[in-house]
Amino acid sequence: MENGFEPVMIGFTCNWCSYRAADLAGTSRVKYPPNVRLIRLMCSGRLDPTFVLKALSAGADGVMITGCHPGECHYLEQNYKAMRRVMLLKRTIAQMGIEPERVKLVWASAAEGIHLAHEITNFVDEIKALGPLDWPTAPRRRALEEIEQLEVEEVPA
Amino acid sequence: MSTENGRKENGRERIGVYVCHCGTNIAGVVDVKEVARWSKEQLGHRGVVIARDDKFMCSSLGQELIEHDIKKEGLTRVVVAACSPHLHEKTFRTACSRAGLNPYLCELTSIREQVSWVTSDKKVATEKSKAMISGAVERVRYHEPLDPLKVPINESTLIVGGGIAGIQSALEIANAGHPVYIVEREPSIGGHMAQFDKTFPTLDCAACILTPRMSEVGTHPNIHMLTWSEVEQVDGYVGNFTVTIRQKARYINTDDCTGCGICVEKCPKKVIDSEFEVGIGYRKAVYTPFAQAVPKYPVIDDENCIYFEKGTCKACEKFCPTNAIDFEQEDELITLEVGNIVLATGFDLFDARRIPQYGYGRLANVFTSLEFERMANAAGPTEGAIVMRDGHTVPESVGIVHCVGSRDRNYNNYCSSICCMQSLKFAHLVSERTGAQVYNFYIDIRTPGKDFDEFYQRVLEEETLFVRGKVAEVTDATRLPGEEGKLIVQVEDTLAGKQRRIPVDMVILSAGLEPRRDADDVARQFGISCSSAGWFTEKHPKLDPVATMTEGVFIAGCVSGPKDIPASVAQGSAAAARVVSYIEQGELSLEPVRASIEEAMCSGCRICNDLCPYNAIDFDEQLMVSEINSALCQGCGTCVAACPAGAISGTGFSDAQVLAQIEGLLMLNLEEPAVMAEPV
Amino acid sequence: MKTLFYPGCSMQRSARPYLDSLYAIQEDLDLELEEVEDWNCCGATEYMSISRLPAFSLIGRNLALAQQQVNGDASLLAACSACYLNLAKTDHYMLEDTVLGQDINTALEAGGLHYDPGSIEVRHLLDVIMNDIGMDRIAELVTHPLSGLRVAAYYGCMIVRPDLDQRWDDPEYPSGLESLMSTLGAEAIDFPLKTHCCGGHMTQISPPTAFELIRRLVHGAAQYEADVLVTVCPMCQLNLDAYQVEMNKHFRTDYEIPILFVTQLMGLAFGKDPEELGLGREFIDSGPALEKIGVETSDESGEPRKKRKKEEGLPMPPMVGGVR
Amino acid sequence: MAERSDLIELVTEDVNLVEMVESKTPGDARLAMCIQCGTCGGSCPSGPDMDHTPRQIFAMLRAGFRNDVLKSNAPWYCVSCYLCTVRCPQEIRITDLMYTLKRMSVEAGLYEDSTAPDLSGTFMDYVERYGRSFEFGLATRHNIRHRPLSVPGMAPLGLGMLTKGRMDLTPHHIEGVDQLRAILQRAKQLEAVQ
Repeated sequence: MENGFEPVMIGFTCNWCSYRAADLAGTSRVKYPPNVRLIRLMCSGRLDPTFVLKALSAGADGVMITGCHPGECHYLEQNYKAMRRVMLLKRTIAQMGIEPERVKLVWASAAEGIHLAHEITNFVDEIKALGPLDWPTAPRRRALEEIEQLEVEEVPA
Repeated sequence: MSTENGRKENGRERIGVYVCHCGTNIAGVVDVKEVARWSKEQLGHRGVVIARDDKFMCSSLGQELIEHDIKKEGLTRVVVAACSPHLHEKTFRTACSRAGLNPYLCELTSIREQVSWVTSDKKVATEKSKAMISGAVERVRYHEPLDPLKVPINESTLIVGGGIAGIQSALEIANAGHPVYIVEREPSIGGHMAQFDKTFPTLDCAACILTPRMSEVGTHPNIHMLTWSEVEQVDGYVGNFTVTIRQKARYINTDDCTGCGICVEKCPKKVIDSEFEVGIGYRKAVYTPFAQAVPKYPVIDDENCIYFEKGTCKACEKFCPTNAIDFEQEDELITLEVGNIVLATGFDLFDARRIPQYGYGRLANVFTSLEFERMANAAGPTEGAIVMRDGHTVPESVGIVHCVGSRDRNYNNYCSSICCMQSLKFAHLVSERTGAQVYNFYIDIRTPGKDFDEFYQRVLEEETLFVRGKVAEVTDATRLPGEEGKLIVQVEDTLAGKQRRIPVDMVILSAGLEPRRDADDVARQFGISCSSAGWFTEKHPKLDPVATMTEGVFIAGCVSGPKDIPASVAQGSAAAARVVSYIEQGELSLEPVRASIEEAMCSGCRICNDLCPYNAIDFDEQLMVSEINSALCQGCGTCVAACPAGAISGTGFSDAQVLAQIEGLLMLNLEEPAVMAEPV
Repeated sequence: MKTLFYPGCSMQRSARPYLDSLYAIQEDLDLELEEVEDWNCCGATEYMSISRLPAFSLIGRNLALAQQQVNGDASLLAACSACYLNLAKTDHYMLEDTVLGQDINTALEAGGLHYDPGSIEVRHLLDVIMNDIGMDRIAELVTHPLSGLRVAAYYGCMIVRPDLDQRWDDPEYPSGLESLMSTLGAEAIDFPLKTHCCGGHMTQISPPTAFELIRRLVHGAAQYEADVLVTVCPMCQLNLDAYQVEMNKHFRTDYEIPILFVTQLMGLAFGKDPEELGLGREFIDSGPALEKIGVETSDESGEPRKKRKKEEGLPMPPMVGGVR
Repeated sequence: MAERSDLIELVTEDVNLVEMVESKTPGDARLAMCIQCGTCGGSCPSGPDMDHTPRQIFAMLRAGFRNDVLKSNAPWYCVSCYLCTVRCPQEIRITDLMYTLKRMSVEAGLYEDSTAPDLSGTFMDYVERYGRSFEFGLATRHNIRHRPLSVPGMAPLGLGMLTKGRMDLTPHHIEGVDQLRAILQRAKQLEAVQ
């Protein structure tokens, strides 16, 4: 999609692995698109499906869920529960008429900063390809329309 | 601004936002002044009363700035936009509490690691920073004052494994005046070190330095030994573990036994000792593994004892001067209450039979490193004589093979780290005691420790021949004259670039170290994690090598990977220090990130009960509701997410906080809608 | 059971006794061998040395023909180790390296053929005997045990290595052939050179090199006091048998180790007529060795040689459950 | 200018050699993973007769010494026993790599002793002509070309093969020779493109 569409996305990270991977990506100065805004949870197991639905309904075009690799969960095995939930969730949103690809599960250990950055980059491209999410009554979309009107008046330097 | 999802609005907050330049780390990419200005202006209606930027928020000046505002401006919440919480969360929380604000009312958002360092476009970076602050502001509104959890620490410590690492830990803790239980699977403590002859690089005799420590453990008033015992079950949490231990039947009444050894002497049944003598020596059916065993009491091996086989003999019973033999004895289950646990269960030796081309088990004169240690040991089956499998012939030439089962993707990828020095030690012992020509076959010589390379030099001076090449095969199939009756080591001499066949009388395989066969079960039992290879995982490989992700469970020695004796001892002491510091604190304060169940809302469906990996959730049969043991709870939040009634809330990560942060990040909270980031 | 069979060029000729003896016992083994129609050479180790894709396509044709013939999935039996490896390797690499797989099929299309990787399971005769037919069945068939015959069980290379499909207990030190030999009543030697090289194509490229490799094996067999060396590969038999004579000339030695095919010894144990098993067509006469088991008169006299005496002294480590 | 070309002559290193060899080998050959331990050279049955051990060949490949590698007899002395492959601690597909090097040296025509390439070539000819290998033809043609003196010496062997009914004087044709040739033709075209 080359219409300059810049999606806004929410990423849920695990405090022990993927959040630290994000830190590592930073310290190693790996560049990746700014579209994903991260939220820290203690564990991917904390992911309440309503968080994802909330994000999508509130204007996010995609949601990324990240956690420790299977078998490496800081809390022993909770990431498996996250895995199951995400699978169900994908089915649910599909039934709601939303592309399941808008929700993505990614494993990233604390050492995989580059990997995480890479995954984020890919996901942003995938969502760009999918285009904006037309969630019924997406408030952000309404907001954007208003802005466009605003922008007509003031000419940017 | 929506307040759905039954979220509890915390009245009108006074929020301070602090944007850090971090020198140019942030300010070089993010327009920090604009971000601060914007926060005040756009988020004012959300409670932001102050928004400042500062060169270094973490500096004492920066912290004082926050403290000042809390006092003067009566801030009720603080948001710091700087680096990762994993670096400075504590710093700013402490600053808050100094100013009298509950530390948990402070939120740190990482615009360095997540914005300035990973984004090149300044405009976009600035926009993303705004969004993240907006998210933090919304989140912090739903923060609640928290107090760290206090748990009392039981003074006793359990140490699993009586090798040198465990012994060191036990003595350190006991000498600090605290009770220690040490559980050992074998009849005696001592571990692998007790099997060794000399120790590299100093060549002091293992027994001479180990046995004093062993007897110290045996006689220490604060140490209670449980040998011939294994941990059966572990319950509880840091400070308050309940451990069940199975003490296997010794068939010897230890109160009466004097360890005189007459029973051993009189026992008619001789069996191959596949444990302590690793199969190259014999022992009786009633035995102590070795002379200096601690405790001194023997054990009756009921698989080989004639009485247990045929119901006759009882020679030991007849001759025991104190009637200490008790064939009726049974396993005993012992329950201990301890505050901390140190796992020092050590390693297993790589099974050299897995490499058939090296001939171990097929070719008589191929020995493993442990077999050689026993042979070289003055108390071993050959009284220290280095001889071939026939029991008397002294070898004229010996080949020592490095990296057996290590640095090999067919077996173990890792380097076992002790084999080089061990092999050099073998080379020295062989030439010293037999004058035989010694060959060392190596891929790389790794001698990084103190005085290690000096020892290598010494062995070179002793005219041991070094062949750089991983041995291809050891065979008795002759090819050339002079090979008859020899073992032929076939190898590429990679420095000469030629294939060589070197006939020797004896081959010693420096087998690598592997995790204990049952490492996975043990890890599960104690609620800690293993690497893919099976070594226990440290809390932090560099900065916290003896702690695990499970509070109160520490690791020492080879459980976390191959180590030599000094390193294992150092870890034993380190683990002890960690334990003692916990004990000294009397109680431990834990992050109050915990789940709790609102009784009124709990339907008693028990869905959460099985979800908890720490069994922190119990079901109250009377009230028909589930309840969470906050000390057991580690705060992962899985139950919170799963509760269909929404009865479980997770402090620090409540639904309200996360949902608010989502709205904030998506800029739904602005009076006039935000301009979305548009990268150029 | 009907079994698709790829004999390969050598079995047609230089290893004819292998083919004959296999056919002689196929009924006893409940095998109904059905040749792949109009199969072509597998390229041995030579074709691959000149060009890659053509070499794989050459083999691909056989796989395609096989798939066509059974129209579907099936296992394909090869008794020549080189053929076995080439067929198995091609199938395996077509699966692993999809680009290669596509290229091969593009080439096959030129001949109106196509092969779906993974649809044909390539098996070596010995593998089938060990794992499908099984020792119990073999034991039932033995009427003339090879008592007292000391056999060096020799696998050669290509049957056990690289063992892409993990069919053997160990790529260096397998044990199947030994248990087969003892089931036949023979005394199987734990032959340390059991999977070492017979010389391969070196007989043509550099005879001295080949002679040395042959000498090692023959000398080894002699060192271990073997009466015969049993093989499962035409190339091994040819090199060790026919070139044993040349090797003796080269080194001025006088080794006389007869080299027989596994199927020939099975045939003898099943009481087949030596003629029918192609015996007597080897260069090193197996007569003297076979007299020991009284091949003609099926009386089972002939006392086994005594084993080499074990060392006394320190006990040996137990092997049970050792090797994984 | 002349000097310049002379200088170019001197530069023999080929920096992309490792990648190139790997790309010509099926699957993941892992050549770059070699730790120079010598397991291959130690295991190789014909190793003693190789001018460079496999390990040295890999070191030379890394160094980019293309010509030296393609002049070596090592690939041709490889007997495809796969001992090195199963023993290699880095799981490098050494035997497959040796095949690749043979093909490269045939292309480059740098290997002086043509015995081995010719054997393969002759073998290939017969296969392409008849669809089956032709041992008699192969043996005689090969020996007459490369070891004329040894032919009389080898005669008994050949004779033995014949009398024992283990060799044919005439080749065996398959029916689908044309089909086979078409396939091989297409394959060669494809490979030429790559």
